[in-house]
Amino acid sequence: MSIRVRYFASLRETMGRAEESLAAEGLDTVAGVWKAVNRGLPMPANLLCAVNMEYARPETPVKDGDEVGFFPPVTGG
Amino acid sequence: MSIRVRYFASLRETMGRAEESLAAEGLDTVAGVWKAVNRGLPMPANLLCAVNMEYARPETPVKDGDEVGFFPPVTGG
Amino acid sequence: MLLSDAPFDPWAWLGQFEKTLPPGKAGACAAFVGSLRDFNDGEEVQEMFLEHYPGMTERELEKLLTEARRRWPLLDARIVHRVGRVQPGETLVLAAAWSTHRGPACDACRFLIEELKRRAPLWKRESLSGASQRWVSGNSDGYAAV
Amino acid sequence: MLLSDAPFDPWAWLGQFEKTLPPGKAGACAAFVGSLRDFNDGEEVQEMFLEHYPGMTERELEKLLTEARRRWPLLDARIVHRVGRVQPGETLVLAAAWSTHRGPACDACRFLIEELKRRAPLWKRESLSGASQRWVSGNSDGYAAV
Repeated sequence: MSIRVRYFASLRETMGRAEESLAAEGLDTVAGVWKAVNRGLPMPANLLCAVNMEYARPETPVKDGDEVGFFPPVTGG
Repeated sequence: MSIRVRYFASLRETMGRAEESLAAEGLDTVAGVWKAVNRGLPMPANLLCAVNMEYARPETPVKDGDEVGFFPPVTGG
Repeated sequence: MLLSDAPFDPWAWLGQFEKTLPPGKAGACAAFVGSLRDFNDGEEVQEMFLEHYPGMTERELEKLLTEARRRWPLLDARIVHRVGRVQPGETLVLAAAWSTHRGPACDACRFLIEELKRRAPLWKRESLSGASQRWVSGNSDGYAAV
Repeated sequence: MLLSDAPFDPWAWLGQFEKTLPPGKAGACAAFVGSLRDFNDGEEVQEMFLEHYPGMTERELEKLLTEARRRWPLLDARIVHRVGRVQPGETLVLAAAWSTHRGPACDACRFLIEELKRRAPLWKRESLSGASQRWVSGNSDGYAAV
């Protein structure tokens, strides 16, 4: 198992990819997932995140098999 | 010339007529018109009135040739 | 502003009307549609008669539209109101406002329906079961009270 | 809740949908329609791409509808949102609420569009003249701020 990480909109373009898969070892929160794919950098303050398609926060726990989504402020409607 | 007086909705039913014509002599306000057709009684507080199809008040002046409308609170929409 | 003594389909009316607006300009449209319910205050309503003051009703509705256009940056605003005999399920009133952004469209549409109910000379008489009739009382305290 | 990757006529959609509601029950319907303008922030918009988070977007829109139905006495409430490539003049979003009375219908409709803009995972990218593109920023502070 692993953690599926997804990026949307301008963040997807910045990351240069729409998703990736991470080994879950050592990852316990959303912020930890972000750091693992961004060379230890903290999450930008205005970045939004979701765990298993529910809005989450940097400190929300993650576990093996979860899907974590990162995206900029939403602009629908 | 004269003053045309019109009644609407429940007031029209109460008055038993939709309109009538009054000689303008001695009539100087909307309230005076009301009294002239109602045996000297004052206008009920919640009655609405219009002069020449513009909302008016009991003290609004009237003159020969005017149309005065009386009606209950409106219930459109 | 339009008074209609025949049934009209508010959604078809809006679809047709929008074709007359320049395309790509109105980012927002807010619409309100009021219809005759078959019950009111615990009684079954079989029919409604909508009385109006020909001439003054049109004038008051036009004033509302002018006031809304002055108060908000609207591309357009319209009111259609039924008069005469109305059957349950039929549309009584349509109010709509178009603007570049949603705020003015929504606020103006609400203004139109609240102020119409407060000011427009229209009166509803319900026909209930057993041939009894009653004039509807009470309406709106206006947009300021919303 | 419906996500549509093809153009749709919001007024025709409302007319069709209302046929599925019991007639004579909804005294009030409030609807909001947002459309793509051909200009934004001083620039000509040639096309828009609406990105979404498949699965989560649907879920968030359903949550909004559930919340509106819990908060107001509604007969029904619906949202239709475009996704993918959209041309100027086409509908981006439709939100509508039906109730016995106008207050709940109007308030719930406003709630739906404001909270949709605040919460639903959707992102707009504009194609401007000269093949340049930009992601739209800023949206709504939600219904509580209205």
